[in-house]
Amino acid sequence: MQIAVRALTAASALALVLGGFIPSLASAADTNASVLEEGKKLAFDRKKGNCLACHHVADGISPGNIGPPLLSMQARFPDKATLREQVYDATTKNPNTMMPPFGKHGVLNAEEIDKIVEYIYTL
Amino acid sequence: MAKGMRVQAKSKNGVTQVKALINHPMETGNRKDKKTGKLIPAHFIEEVTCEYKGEQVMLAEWSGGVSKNPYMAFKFNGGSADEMVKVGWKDNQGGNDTLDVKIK
Amino acid sequence: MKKTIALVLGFSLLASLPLTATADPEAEREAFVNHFKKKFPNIALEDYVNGVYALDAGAREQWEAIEEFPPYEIDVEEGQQLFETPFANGKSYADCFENGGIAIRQNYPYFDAKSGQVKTLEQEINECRKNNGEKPLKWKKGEIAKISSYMAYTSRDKIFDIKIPDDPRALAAYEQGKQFFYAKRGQLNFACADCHVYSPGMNLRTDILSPALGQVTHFPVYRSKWGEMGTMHRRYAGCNKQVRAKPFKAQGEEYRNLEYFHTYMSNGLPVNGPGARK
Amino acid sequence: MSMKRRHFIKNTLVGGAVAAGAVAMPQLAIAEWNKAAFEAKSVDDALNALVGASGMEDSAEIKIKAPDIAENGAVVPIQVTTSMKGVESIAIIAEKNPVPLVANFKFGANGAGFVSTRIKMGKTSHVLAVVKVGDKLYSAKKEVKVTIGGCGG
Repeated sequence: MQIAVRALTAASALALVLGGFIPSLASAADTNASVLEEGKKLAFDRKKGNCLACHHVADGISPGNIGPPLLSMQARFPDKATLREQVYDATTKNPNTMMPPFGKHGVLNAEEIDKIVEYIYTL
Repeated sequence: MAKGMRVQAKSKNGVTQVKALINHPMETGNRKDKKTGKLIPAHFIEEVTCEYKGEQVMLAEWSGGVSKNPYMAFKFNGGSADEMVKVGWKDNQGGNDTLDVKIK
Repeated sequence: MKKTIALVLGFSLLASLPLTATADPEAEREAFVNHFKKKFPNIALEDYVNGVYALDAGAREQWEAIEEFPPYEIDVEEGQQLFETPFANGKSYADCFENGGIAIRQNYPYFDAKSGQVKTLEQEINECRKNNGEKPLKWKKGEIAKISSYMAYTSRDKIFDIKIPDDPRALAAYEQGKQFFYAKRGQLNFACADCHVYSPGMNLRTDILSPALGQVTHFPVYRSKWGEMGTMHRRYAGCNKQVRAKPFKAQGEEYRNLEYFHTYMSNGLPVNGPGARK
Repeated sequence: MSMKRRHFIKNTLVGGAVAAGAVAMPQLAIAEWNKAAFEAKSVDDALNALVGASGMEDSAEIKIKAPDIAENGAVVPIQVTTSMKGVESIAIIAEKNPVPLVANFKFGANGAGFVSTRIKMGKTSHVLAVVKVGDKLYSAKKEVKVTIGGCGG
């Protein structure tokens, strides 16, 4: 799934570059947009990612402030896989972190984590 | 059992403040029972009154939007220590109660 | 058999704690208090009895509006009536407690050498009932919380003075409570300390985290969220559920030991219960 | 705070209620609870049903004390004070509640322009205080943000 999403991202980048001139790619761009949308939904869902519990996100209402704000994500995580690992199990980097190990503890499944990572990588 | 209502009345500079706390579920009728999924029937206080010297000094009308175990306070001109006020309420299911307290 | 396993487990847990051999609860308490003093240099120590309201002005204003006529007043009054109503055998709660049960909250929980266990106030309320031929009350809310509220109310201003007697079992109970407090648990992997030692005053969404220091002083509480009174162990269970851990049994050994450690950390602060919380 | 509070409570426990009255309700000035006003879904409809008008004038003489951020939407302390004379009633309205009109307090000639209560708010919205003096309605409003709990449960 992770790979599939990456492929989609590449396709959508291409779609962006080429604009609407190539109709066959439009559906891929739509899919990507929907991945981002689903990722955002999962990230904001209090029973799922619940990112806003601790992190400020630009258009999130009443965010918490325990974790760092989610911005400049691409600069902070040049390698997207590192960001994914942070969401999957933040305790590998810091055993005392307050961030729940979303993947390791099964709060989110792999597909959900991929979607969330896609979304927060745009922040 | 203790009465499900407490009232305090205090007079200061010719103005009396009456405060009341009532044990009441204040169900709006729009809330679902978490276990059964069924709507909990409306059960809330509709009216609260206060009498001083046989005269009504306040009549409050409430919806179910007042919090559970409701609190209210108001002031009226007049009243002095050792006089009495009577606070009463009635709900949409016919429940009611009154309490007489001495102004302090 | 089951008991044996639990015991063995208990001991092995203890053995793995490096602090056991040298544990000095009083030094640990001082370090605990100093942590908060350093974190919040402008908060007076006594203000920790007010929990989160010591840290946030906006929340405090609302709390003061509620304290204007606190919802627990009716419960304290009911608690007093329940406390004073004699049992079928003519005896009453007052006969079961030191000083007739008045102004004694600050001594709970305590280590009972006879049973070798930590005992809480709620536990002794129910023991009192049993010894007098009455049915025990449910642990987390209702009458027990009201009686406990009244007993806390008569103890206001008394200073918490939890003792850890020179008995390895008492120290073990304290250590187990401490370990519970610092252990990450649940699907969300939170320790009590994560929120209430390392992050008090921070926002979890719009919830402001309360400091662990002083938390026990205002129990039992009337929580607006509950719309009624609840005991310390009800709150522990709620906290455990929120981090998606299976809560332990109210008045089971885990929570009693936790309460022992948790209360010991607040030694020196006055009883301020019952409290009103959001 | 805790000192004052303790003192306050001890007083009330000693003083408290001196006598329980008869169960009969005091004579009410009006016969029926205003069903239409309390079932209205909009502020205008509620006011029309309540006082027969909905045109309001902002007044600096009305003060609402309410939190900027409610700790718990189920219990939001609201206090309304006005220095106006001849206040007949003070209504408290939570604009975005399913039933916006929460409470209406009516006074006799000796009303002193002060009410305080605790209300439920489903979501962030303005709280309005509407004061009736003679035939006119005066109002003030304050936004109250309703909190979102951190633990997803």
